Amino acid sequence: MRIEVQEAPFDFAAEVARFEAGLAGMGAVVTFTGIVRDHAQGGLQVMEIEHYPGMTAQAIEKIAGEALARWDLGDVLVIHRYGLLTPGERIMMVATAAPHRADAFAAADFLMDYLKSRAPFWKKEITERGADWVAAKDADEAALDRWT
Amino acid sequence: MRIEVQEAPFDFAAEVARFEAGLAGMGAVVTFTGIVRDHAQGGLQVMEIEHYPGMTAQAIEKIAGEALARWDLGDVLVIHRYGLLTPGERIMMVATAAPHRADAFAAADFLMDYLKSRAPFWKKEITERGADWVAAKDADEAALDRWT
Amino acid sequence: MDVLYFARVRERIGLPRERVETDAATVTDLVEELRAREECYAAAFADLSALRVAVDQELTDFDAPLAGAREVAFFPPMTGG
Amino acid sequence: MDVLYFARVRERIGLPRERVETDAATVTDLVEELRAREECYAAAFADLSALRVAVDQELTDFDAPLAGAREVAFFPPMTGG
Repeated sequence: MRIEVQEAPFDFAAEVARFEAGLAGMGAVVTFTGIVRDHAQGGLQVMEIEHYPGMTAQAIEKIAGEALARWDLGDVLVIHRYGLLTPGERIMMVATAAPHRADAFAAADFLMDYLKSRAPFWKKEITERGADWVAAKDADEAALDRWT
Repeated sequence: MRIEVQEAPFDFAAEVARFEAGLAGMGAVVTFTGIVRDHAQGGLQVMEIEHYPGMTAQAIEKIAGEALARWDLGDVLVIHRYGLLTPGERIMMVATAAPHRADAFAAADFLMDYLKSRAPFWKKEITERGADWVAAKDADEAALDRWT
Repeated sequence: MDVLYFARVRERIGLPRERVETDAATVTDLVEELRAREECYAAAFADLSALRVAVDQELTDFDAPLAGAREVAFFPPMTGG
Repeated sequence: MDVLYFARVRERIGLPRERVETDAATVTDLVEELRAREECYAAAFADLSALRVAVDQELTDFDAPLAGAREVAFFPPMTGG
């Protein structure tokens, strides 16, 4: 398991190469990448991500540990940025490796659902019209029911 | 949509970079990579993948087209190799991009289930003890029921 | 029409494709003609539940009509991905 | 104990953390004390259903006891990923 919470951008290709280099006997690797998206209304200039430094890494470790306990996985990687990001930049990534594809998919999906609603990050969007916090979606909270 | 059926290895990092370069307004990218796995019994020397040249690309296009029709996707990429591969080599990859993560995950999962059982590839394992075709699994056929 | 064989079916029959002159109305009729040819065909087509068929490069089933078909392919369940 | 505020809660209260001397037995008791302080606290804690709480950096609920707690954090529902 590797967890990185960082302000700096990360190199997706290099991270995946490093992740795969540590694997043996895994038939399936799933990655998820979250990208700062400009919304339909347009005008997003910057996304500011706040987090809870003392808690973030351990909260993610707990989520990743649960994934490792629930599925037959070879390894898990989570990288999540904070600070100021511009549209098109990568916010975060998850990678899972497993002998079989169903485990790799389920674990990545699970990690994303929990990171979305249980890791202490808050997103603020700065547009031409001002700044506002991104509201948590009921659908994201409801998605957690899939895993209980 | 981009579909490649090829004997040559592919550069995962370069393919993902090219895929992402063509995107706009997508918040989520999911990739799946299938890797030749040495089995618990060990001794896999070579995996030989046979395919049906006239049919393969169009069968995959049909599957990818169905994914594009079912989910809100920005783009889909499928690369699948044939010929001789050694343990640790990448067999194939799928990438999906969507505004929202649920669509990207579902589409990648769907593509893998259909590529597994509906794209005309056959795998043969060559070990120290001889060569044998990989048997299709009932579980892979049953997985298709999730999508109907 | 052209009849193609893949994977274990190809190995059992001993060739990847052949030209077959037939009036078979359906895939099942064609299979019956092939089975009657030689032992290796009978063995290859012994268990149709373990076979798949494509007509003109589209997956179909053994009831499919062959009128106008140019290419029929037989193979085991696929193992892609 | 240290009380931390994040995101909109931090903005409403106007500071990211403060030292609070309290005998509050539970998170809810602490919230009542904070609400009684100033208008900005009352506003920040007006709707607890829109807030989350962590005690010593573990997510918990408002019934949680505070005995021995060193750090309590209040924040809106998280929006990671």
